[in-house]
Amino acid sequence: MSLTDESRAPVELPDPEPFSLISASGKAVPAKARRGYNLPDLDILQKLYRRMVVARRWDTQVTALTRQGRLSTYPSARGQEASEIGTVTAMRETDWLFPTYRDSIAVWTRGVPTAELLSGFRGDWHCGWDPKMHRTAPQTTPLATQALHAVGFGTAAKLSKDPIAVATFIGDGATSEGDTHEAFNFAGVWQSPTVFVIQNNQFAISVPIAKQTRARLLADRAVGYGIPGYFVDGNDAAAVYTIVSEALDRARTGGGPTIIECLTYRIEPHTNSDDPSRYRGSADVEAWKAKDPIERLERYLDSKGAIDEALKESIAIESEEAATAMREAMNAEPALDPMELFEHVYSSRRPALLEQRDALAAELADSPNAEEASE
Amino acid sequence: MSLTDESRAPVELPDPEPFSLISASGKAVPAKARRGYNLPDLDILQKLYRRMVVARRWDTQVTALTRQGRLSTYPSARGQEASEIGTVTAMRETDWLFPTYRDSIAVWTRGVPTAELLSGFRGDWHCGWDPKMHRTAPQTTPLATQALHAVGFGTAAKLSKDPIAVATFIGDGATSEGDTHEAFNFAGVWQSPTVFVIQNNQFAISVPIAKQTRARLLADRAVGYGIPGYFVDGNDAAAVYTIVSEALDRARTGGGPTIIECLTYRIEPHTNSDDPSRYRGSADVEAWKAKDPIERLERYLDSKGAIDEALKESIAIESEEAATAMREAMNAEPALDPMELFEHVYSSRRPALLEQRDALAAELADSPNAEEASE
Amino acid sequence: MAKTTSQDSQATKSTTQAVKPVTMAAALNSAMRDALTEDPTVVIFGEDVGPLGGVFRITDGLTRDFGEERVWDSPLAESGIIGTAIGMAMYGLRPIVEMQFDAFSYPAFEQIVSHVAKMRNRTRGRVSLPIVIRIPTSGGIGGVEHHSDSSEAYWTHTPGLTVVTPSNPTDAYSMLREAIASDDPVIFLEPKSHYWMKEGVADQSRPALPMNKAAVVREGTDVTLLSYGPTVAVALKTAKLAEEEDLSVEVIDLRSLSPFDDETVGASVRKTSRAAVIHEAAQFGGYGAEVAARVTEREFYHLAAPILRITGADIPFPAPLLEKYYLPTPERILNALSTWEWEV
Amino acid sequence: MAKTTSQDSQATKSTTQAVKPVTMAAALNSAMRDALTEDPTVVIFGEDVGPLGGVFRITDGLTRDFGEERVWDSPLAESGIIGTAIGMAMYGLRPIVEMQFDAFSYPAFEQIVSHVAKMRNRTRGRVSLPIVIRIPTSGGIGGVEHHSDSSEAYWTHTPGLTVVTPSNPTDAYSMLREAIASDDPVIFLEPKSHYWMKEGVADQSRPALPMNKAAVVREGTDVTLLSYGPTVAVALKTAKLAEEEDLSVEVIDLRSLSPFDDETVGASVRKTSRAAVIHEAAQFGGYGAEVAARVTEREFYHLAAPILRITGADIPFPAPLLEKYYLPTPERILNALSTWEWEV
Ligand SMILES: Cc1ncc(C[n+]2csc(CCOP(=O)(O)OP(=O)(O)O)c2C)c(N)n1
Ligand SMILES: Cc1ncc(C[n+]2csc(CCOP(=O)(O)OP(=O)(O)O)c2C)c(N)n1
Ligand SMILES: [Mg+2]
Ligand SMILES: [Mg+2]
Repeated sequence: MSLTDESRAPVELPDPEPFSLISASGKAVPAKARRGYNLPDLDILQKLYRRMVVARRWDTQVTALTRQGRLSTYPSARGQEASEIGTVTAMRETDWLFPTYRDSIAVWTRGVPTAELLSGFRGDWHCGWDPKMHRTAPQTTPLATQALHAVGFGTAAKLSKDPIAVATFIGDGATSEGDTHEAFNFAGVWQSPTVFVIQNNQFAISVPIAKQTRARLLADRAVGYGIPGYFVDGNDAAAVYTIVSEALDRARTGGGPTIIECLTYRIEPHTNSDDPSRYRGSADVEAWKAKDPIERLERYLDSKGAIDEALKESIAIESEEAATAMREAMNAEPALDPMELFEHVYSSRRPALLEQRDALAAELADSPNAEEASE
Repeated sequence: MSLTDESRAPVELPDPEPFSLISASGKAVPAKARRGYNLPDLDILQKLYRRMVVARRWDTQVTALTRQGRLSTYPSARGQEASEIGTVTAMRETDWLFPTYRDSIAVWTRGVPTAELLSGFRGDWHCGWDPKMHRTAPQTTPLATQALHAVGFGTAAKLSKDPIAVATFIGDGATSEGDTHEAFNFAGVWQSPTVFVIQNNQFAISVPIAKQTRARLLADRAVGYGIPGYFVDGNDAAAVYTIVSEALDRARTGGGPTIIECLTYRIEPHTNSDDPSRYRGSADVEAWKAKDPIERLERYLDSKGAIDEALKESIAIESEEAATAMREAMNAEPALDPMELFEHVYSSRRPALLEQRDALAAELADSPNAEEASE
Repeated sequence: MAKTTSQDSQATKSTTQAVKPVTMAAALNSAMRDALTEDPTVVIFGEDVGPLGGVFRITDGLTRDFGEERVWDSPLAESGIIGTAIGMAMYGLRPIVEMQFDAFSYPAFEQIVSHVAKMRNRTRGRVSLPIVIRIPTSGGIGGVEHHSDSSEAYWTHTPGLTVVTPSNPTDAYSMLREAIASDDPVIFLEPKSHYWMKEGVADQSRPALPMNKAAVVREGTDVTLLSYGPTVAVALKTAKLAEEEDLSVEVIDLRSLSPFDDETVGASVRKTSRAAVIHEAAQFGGYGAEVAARVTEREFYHLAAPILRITGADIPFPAPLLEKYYLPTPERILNALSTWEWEV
Repeated sequence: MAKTTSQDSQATKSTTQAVKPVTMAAALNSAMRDALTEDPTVVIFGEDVGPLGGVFRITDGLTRDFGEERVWDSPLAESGIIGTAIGMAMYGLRPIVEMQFDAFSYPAFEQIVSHVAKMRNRTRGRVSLPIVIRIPTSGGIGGVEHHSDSSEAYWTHTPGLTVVTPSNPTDAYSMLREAIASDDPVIFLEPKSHYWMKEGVADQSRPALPMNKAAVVREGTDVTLLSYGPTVAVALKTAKLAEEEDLSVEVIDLRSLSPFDDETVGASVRKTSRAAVIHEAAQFGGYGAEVAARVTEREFYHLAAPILRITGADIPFPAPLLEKYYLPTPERILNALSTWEWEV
């Protein structure tokens, strides 16, 4: 048996109308437009709703603390909750996630504690959590590089007959990088159990998608790799959850990779240091706020009588707890040990590196005020 | 006006049946299968035929001299003449070509003299000709990198309102590189007047196309960039010439880039140091020899009475002249000047580099036998 | 095809510059603005360099004033940016491109090392590539991972590249003008921690110091500190502190990393007989190794002590809250100097 | 998850190796074969490493004997190869990948520098990447452009990488075994001009010298030549020639470029008081700069003369017929040594 899949997939372009199950106004999409899919069960929708609300509260709190200077930087996912939460809610605990800097709420929803998660953005260590414990790789900054890690990880699982799937997020801008192409191509030919979730939030910092590519859809790329491609309303958590679930199932059962483009919008600036007024009008932002992923799901659940006050109350409590825990985590001074800088570079000790460590230790011992002096 | 084209192209996948005008047996393809195209005029077909025959003779001669050790290496294009010659015959003199190591016969047909062309493979200098004089970039070895140069060149021409087109060759293996993707994407969004000719000769050294990608066709990629894509019988010079001509015309008149996949086969080893018996059977090679691009065009021309003895004779003479000139060029000792190594690295002189040059000069003056000694 | 602005005309030109204090960001912006105005073959593209003006606003207002055909946003792909810049330069344009941070130039490494650096030599001088690759470099701003690299050693080891770095607004202007006018590709490293440094522009009636020359920015007799980009300020601060210890420190701003100005540095070291080189990048195989090795080779018998390197440690650049333990400080430099045997 | 082969078991293992002379190619092949046999987590992939056995046939027969799920051809994309190897290593495999030539590792530069080198540090030691990146390096075989680069300076400047290079078949076997067994990523540079060098395998009953140690391959008292990979043979030839001039040359094969074996080198230099470093790569910012700088820092007062660098010139690697003017030769080394003031 060979790793390479030499069969050829049927060739089909995605429908340019984004797949949706719940419309922006919170109504179920008519059955004939659902392309044979059913809405997820109400308990799943409630779970998606709860997670999105809590995640947004958490994200809002992080953004606020970042403005106060408690974090070095923070890229918010506000507006993208359906794509982020829809994806991770479709995942099993044993599946692995390969996220980017944008995807903190997804990582948080997977269970990584706030203090560990925000290490990188606060600045105490690049990645604060144990990727193996949470089956979540570090949030990657060099764009598109993590897509290849995901493919390799999935391929290793496949070679090890381990029936897991891997999901990775990719920004619209990052799809222009060569690594995205190589990831799609390797995944196709090795039939790696990897689900690529492209979050097309229509901007790469200031660059709009129209200057990024002339593709009609990013999902149109899939056909060039023999991979199934989907174009999904990325503000519809039900739709994202449905398509990602199916793709992960396919991946776990030997059906190979999937490329899913989620059309969404970044409501906040790129990060706190961005100035979006230079490149987009507030009318656009307002228009997209009207398609809010949380509101539409709330309306839908409401129309089904699936949100009562008790549920709202419990979500509100959970949200406030998340925000409080978040604040507390960031208000506690991080434990900083300069000696740790030399600890993890290699698994074995290098004498020359120990010399450098000892020199720093001596320096700090010599001048206990060195820290202030150099600031 | 903005460089970026924000219109969206119609989305269409290429026909998986390679476009052909003259069948492997040398017959005109029936009108209804010609997709509205006509065969090129007979004088063009004669030109294509003549050029292919002469180029093959030249290529065969280079291969032979390489076996004798007169060249350091040589990647032959035998079997790919229709793609190579079809493309350059469609080009105007003012158009630019960005070739790879594989495309010596294309470069030669564009008029670069043998001694200059083979500098790199003989080993006297990396690129022996003046790219500006011949409007032909150096043959590029780092795979797929030249595709981006082509796009940039075409974009510069467009910005300068210079109505030329640019053509570049890409191997099937090279399409897996990130640079190919970036080139396609930049070309699409900038509407660069660039024609990408993918020569799918079905192998990247030893790796067959089935291990390279799961794409049905490489031309299926085009749709993901909003670029027209074509799948062409790369052993049919008439078909290659027709589609490339149309694409170059479109490029020159503001219609942007085109991706053309030419399905062909490398008859010779990858280079003289390759051993194809390790990765492919001779039956395959024989099967592809039966689809020879020269024979089929000869049969067709013959059937039209467009080859007479005089023509054959004149082509034979031209071929022998080419071979003789080739041998002579390679039998003349190349002029090697070690001091030139320091001449072109920078446009201005660097004292430290002159020191290194002078040290070498002194060394050579000191021990006139240094050359032999170090060999 | 491309028009070369001569050294002299630049110097003249710069007299027309503002006389009030300008930031390095503004000086760089002016340099590009003036080049765009004078030379129609100059174009600027890269990630976010258009309407946003770059993430550091260095290209602020240029798209507005020169149009999207001169200054525009490219797709997000660094190899693509450099690769297409190569093609444009072959055609006859003079592209200025920005890599958003050092670490994001790495996807373009092959295009830079295998083509930008080699095209002229490959073609026997027939095809030059007048490309300027601007890279905001180094740390000191509390950047998250991948935003504080110092990549100079990768470029300076690559024959065919010219690598320069300004340490102040005046140099930023004249060096960027000269880089744009150069027929050779230039890696232009901009110390991002200095973008907002303000300076009264120096006497503009004198021609600017050529880009390939080092500058003695402070004279001294006991030690030569060799610094560049962000470490010039650190060296100057060190020299001030050293005064209190009666140590007379000469500070050199190398400015040009490749080529290296052996003359200016050699003269200083022959005078002081002691030298140290300071940079942010990791020490092992860093640029300081070349400086130490070549100065030692040339001035060995003038040296009273080994050339020291005060640099980043051999570890990845730390997270923001830990970078202060990594970056060379005046205290660390003075400590290091005190390890020399002073009574030889 | 991955099984670590200890140093000792390797040494024992190697006693079962062939005793007749083997080529370096065969030694490397055996090392991979033995690792594949002993450790089910070892996998090999890359361009043409499958049925062809690689363009240099170093992986000859491995797909046949271990199957395509252990040894296979990847698509042609170096960033893809390294990037997927990272993911595999995160999962618990031990990938060995081949970059076909140094220059073709450059497309993978970002993955190597920003991830392979940094993952362990980034994750506080929780995620190690036991990847071996094999690269046929250097010149001497008359390769066309881009086929003769020496890339070591790029890697050795990058904290987090281990960089080693064998100069003979015995080392090739033991060092590759140790590299595969290492929990850290290793850049394994194979001097391609030596692939067909044959050697009677040294006494295999003794444990092999660890990968991170330099070896004194010839003792001498007047000068220390520091060499590695392809230049070890040149240094040994130089030492022979020097005998005629009554110059006693000690030759060190560095073997490990990062880390650097300060101990072995320091001891030698303290003995001879003179040293020169030899490599093929360009001189400016080359690996020799680090060697010269650090040995001078540490042994300054033992040095009678500056450490010399006999290296490639600061030009792109020449075309095949001109490489002999570029590569360091014994004659050039002896010339250089004669420039020292010998009667200090
Ligand atoms: C290789 C690389 N180049 C440039 C950057 C700088 N950068 C960080 S985020 C960003 C925009 C990314 O846009 P997109 O992929 O759409 O993701 P989004 O931020 O919208 O989620 C850029 C250019 C980077 N991180 N990595
Ligand atoms: C970036 C890069 N990686 C690897 C190589 C080594 N190499 C040279 S040719 C080749 C195969 C190319 O195959 P293909 O693109 O199909 O072109 P063909 O040789 O068939 O014309 C490889 C791997 C290279 N030249 N450049
Ligand atoms: Mg985006
Ligand atoms: Mg091919």
